[in-house]
Amino acid sequence: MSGAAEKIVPQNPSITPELVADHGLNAEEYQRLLDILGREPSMTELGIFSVMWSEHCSYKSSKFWLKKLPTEGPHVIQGPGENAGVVDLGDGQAAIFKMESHNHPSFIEPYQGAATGVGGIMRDVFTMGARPIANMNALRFGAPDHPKSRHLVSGVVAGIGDYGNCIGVPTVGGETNFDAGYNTNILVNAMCVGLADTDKIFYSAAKGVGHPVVYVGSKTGRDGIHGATMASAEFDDDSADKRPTVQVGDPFTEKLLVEACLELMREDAIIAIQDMGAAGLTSSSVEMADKGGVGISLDLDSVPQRESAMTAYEMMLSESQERMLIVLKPDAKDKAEAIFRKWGLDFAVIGETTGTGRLIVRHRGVIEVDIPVGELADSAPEYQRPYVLTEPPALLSPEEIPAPRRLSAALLTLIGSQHLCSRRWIWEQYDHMVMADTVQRPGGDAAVVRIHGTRKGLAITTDVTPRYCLADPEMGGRQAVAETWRNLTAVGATPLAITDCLNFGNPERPEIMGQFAGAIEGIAAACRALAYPVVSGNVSLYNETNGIAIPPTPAIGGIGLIPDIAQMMTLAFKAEGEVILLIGAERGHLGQSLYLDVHFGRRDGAPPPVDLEHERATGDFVRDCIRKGAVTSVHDCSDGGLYVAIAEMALAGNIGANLTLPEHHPAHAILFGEDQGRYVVTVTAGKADTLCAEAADLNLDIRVAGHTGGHELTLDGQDPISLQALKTAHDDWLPQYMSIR
Amino acid sequence: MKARIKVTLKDGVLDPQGKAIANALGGLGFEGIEDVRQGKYIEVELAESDPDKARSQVTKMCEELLANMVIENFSFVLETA
Amino acid sequence: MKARIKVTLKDGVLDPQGKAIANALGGLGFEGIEDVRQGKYIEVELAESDPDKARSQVTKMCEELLANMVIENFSFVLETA
Amino acid sequence: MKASVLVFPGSNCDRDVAISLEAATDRPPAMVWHGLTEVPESDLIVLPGGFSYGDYLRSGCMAAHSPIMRDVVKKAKAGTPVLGICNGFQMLTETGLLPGVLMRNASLKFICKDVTLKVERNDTIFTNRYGRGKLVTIPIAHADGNYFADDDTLAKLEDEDRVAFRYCAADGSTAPDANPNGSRNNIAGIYDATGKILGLMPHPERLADIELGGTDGNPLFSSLMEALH
Ligand SMILES: Nc1ncnc2c1ncn2[C@@H]1O[C@H](COP(=O)(O)OP(=O)(O)O)[C@@H](O)[C@H]1O
Ligand SMILES: [Mg+2]
Repeated sequence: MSGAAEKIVPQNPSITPELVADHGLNAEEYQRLLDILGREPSMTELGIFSVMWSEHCSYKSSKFWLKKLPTEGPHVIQGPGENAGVVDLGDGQAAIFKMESHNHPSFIEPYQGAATGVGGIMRDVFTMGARPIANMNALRFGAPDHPKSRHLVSGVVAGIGDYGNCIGVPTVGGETNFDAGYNTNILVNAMCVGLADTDKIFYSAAKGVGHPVVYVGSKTGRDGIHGATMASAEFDDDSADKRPTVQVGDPFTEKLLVEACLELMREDAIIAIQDMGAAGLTSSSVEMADKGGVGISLDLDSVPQRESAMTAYEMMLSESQERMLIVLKPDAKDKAEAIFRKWGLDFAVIGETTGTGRLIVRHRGVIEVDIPVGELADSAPEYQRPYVLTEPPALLSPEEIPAPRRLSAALLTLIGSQHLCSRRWIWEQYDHMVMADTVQRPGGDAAVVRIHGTRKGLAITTDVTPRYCLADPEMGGRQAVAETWRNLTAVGATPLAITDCLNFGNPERPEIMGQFAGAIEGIAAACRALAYPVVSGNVSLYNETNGIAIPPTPAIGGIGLIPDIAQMMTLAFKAEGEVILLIGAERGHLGQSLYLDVHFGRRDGAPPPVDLEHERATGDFVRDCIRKGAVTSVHDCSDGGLYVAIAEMALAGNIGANLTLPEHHPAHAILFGEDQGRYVVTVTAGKADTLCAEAADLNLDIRVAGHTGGHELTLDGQDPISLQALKTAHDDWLPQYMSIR
Repeated sequence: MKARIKVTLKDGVLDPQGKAIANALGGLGFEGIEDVRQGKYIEVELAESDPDKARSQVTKMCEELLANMVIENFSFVLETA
Repeated sequence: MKARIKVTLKDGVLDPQGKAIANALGGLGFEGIEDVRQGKYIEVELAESDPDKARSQVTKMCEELLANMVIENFSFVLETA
Repeated sequence: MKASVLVFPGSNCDRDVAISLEAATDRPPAMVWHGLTEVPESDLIVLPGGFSYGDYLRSGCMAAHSPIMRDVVKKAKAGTPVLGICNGFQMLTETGLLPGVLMRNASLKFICKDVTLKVERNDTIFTNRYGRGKLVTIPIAHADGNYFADDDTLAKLEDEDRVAFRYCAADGSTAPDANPNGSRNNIAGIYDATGKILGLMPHPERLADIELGGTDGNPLFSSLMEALH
């Protein structure tokens, strides 16, 4: 047994208060460290505590709140706490998925930052035994006229594309916002969905003593040292100095790693497996040991190294990409080694599990680290930070908001704005068809990938509306969950579960903590009402520069199941002469709408309320209609309201429409109001009455919103706007913006 | 005036391309390949004929566009036609 | 021994990257950019210490792998550490 | 028909093309690992899309120099038909089995989308099930698909009727804006002098299933079945 007594620490610089502060530990946290060790730490130990107790790894500000999220449901196989969440898809198969942020690295080096973000989230998924089958990305950039925006868009999109394209996993969708609130803190959130057999899911608990700990993948270099602490610190004007910590991704090696790991997983060889993500070797080894209730000893001389003279500190903190740590069954070593060699990857036994309960790290014959695993992992500080909830603004009534001179011109401006223009320029750079199972490509409400070899479809979407969240975090949190649920429903899927990526400012400020708390309450309420649990997620705090925080951005990634893809629905109008119906309550809510923002530069009023009972009732009804084959196209109403939704359906189907306006509200409120829980559907002429009657039986609001046909959009025959004009406005904004140097 | 510019990765930055080339050379039977690093080589033909002005122009080009200063270094020579 | 290798496009071969750089430089306000060509710069660290042998080894590497002789030329210098 | 699909470590369309082949031929192709030195006797060798060895340096170049490719070249020269799709096309030019080279797209961006192609010939083993001059929709997904050959080579290809597919507009015209990547003469695919080797950038295997939105890729596989069974 190695104890603290036999410890020798070479060239240990004296641990000064400055050094401790540089490692992001406050005085109280450092005292806790001293109490655990019963002595001063070595430099490597200080580094290890620093990353393990960073916000990024320890969730110290958010843990308390995250416990409020509902995480259980009949089909949940694994909720939060593992590398990714696992949901049962029936027939012995499971979806494994998660979303993660790579915000700070992407701002510093957009191409590599975004690429390694994709690499990291894919590792989280295949670590658990799943073959990645779809990637998504949720992106927030600064205002279009901010000098950095164009460069960041181009780098981030190329980085995401090149990484996923090379591996051969389709990037099937996402979302993109431009807003001044992200000028100096962009958000790059990547989501990966994988498919596994339910009896072949792998976890990270390293149970049992004396098992070999194996390192596979790329060699270790000095990349990204302090990445985890960087992701937990606010930016200031010296952030440029943090540049050398940027990691470079190697998608080809990741592809080899996916294949080799999946091949090994077909054998009976693995006790525990964990990717080396943030805080690399440190967090992977500590987490496996902690979950398995064992100790772990590592010998760094055996770690494959890319650079010479690396110190223990550097090796333990390196964030070199494309590496995994595996605890093997003892007799599986040769088999495992043969597989990794076949794929041309490094394979090294670097330690073993022990009964000591301690993390022992040796380097060049010296014990550099000797820390009790349980206390390192579980005594991370947990803060109940003070918070001040955001006071929601008052509701605006439609009458308080002016009408535009011409409704059609207002539509054209909206759909040709940075908020609503086509994202084709982005997704055409992503291989969204590889694997030959993408049955609904980007551009619709949710992407759908066929579950290979079956008739089932997995629908995937990501959503959040940050301007709603800023005005009212609680309502914004609800809305984000509800919008994913709606988008899944609109393609005919039964929503199953979500992952979240909670991007906020500095949690040490009570108003930011209040945003966080509000958003959690909203998300939790929506998940409960919709029976739609959270199975994985990620928190990214300190997204602020010089005291200016991003708008609260709890991005939600949802997945849903379509039993037979023959029942999949799309938003394109299918034929002329069909009846357009609007389902859901219409109130003409213009507070925080894009109409208000784009036309009047105003962001005021309360965001549209989300009535969760109404949400569920309308959604369930629409899904039933889809399954029965009663409707021909479906689209939810979201940003921009009804007029935009119908324009998008018309553009997708290249068929015009004549809209019918009701009398009870001003026309602009009907057309541009962003009331939640609404769907636009089309039915063949004879079927409208039946559908309306069925909805009325359920006490759902439904009305005829128009008829399809022609090559224009008109309002009760007035104010025509040609599809061509709409298409030009919608298609051109992004390519034109990106072509300017 | 012509600028011949080399853009190379900073030390310690992973070079997947170099690594792949080294492997491929090994596979082709070349022995004793110890390390390969890949960079870019760019030739820019300039109207500028004053060497000092050209030098500062090219430096600016490298910093602003040709090299990614986060992970790359550059160097160049100027040549009169 | 280190080989510093330049791989450049033959005259008359279209160079999308070079053209894009020239446009981008123009967009950034650089004037008098007459032509830009982009090639590759590769450094190979060799165990071989005999310059003649190294020279023929590197020539072979370039011909077989590093350059596509249909469109590219190469040149290199050797350097003793 | 006995087909072999080569599998490089970075191939990622090997499964997709195998499915299309199996559907057309009722027989799964042999999946041949790149580490082998010989391809089993086959009626057809397929080089699939993907990033063979990461596609560093130049796309397809490392694969072209791999040991298994030596055997492919040998068999191709002896008359075994070869189909190279996307990365496979890049390998074919890198080995010299097909002339020219695939350079970075003129936009410098990866492009994934459906394109319209004109089938220039329907008298080859790859296209006998298409109508001559027929327009078909097939997706592309590549960063390096910009076909370049010098004037003489290009003239020769045209004279010998060796252009297999051309990017075109909905009306069949080969206007420059129907050209997604800057290829000379809007070339999307070419044959060797015998017509038995085809390299093309578009992915017929991606639109060979009505659930994926189209079946215009199918006749390519059924043509092969008809010619080679
Ligand atoms: N960054 C992106 N990557 C891929 N697809 C994107 C991206 N941003 C937006 N999209 C796609 O564009 C379409 C419109 O996006 P969005 O307006 O957010 O849809 P919705 O309002 O239905 O949530 C969707 O199909 C979405 O997947
Ligand atoms: Mg939608």
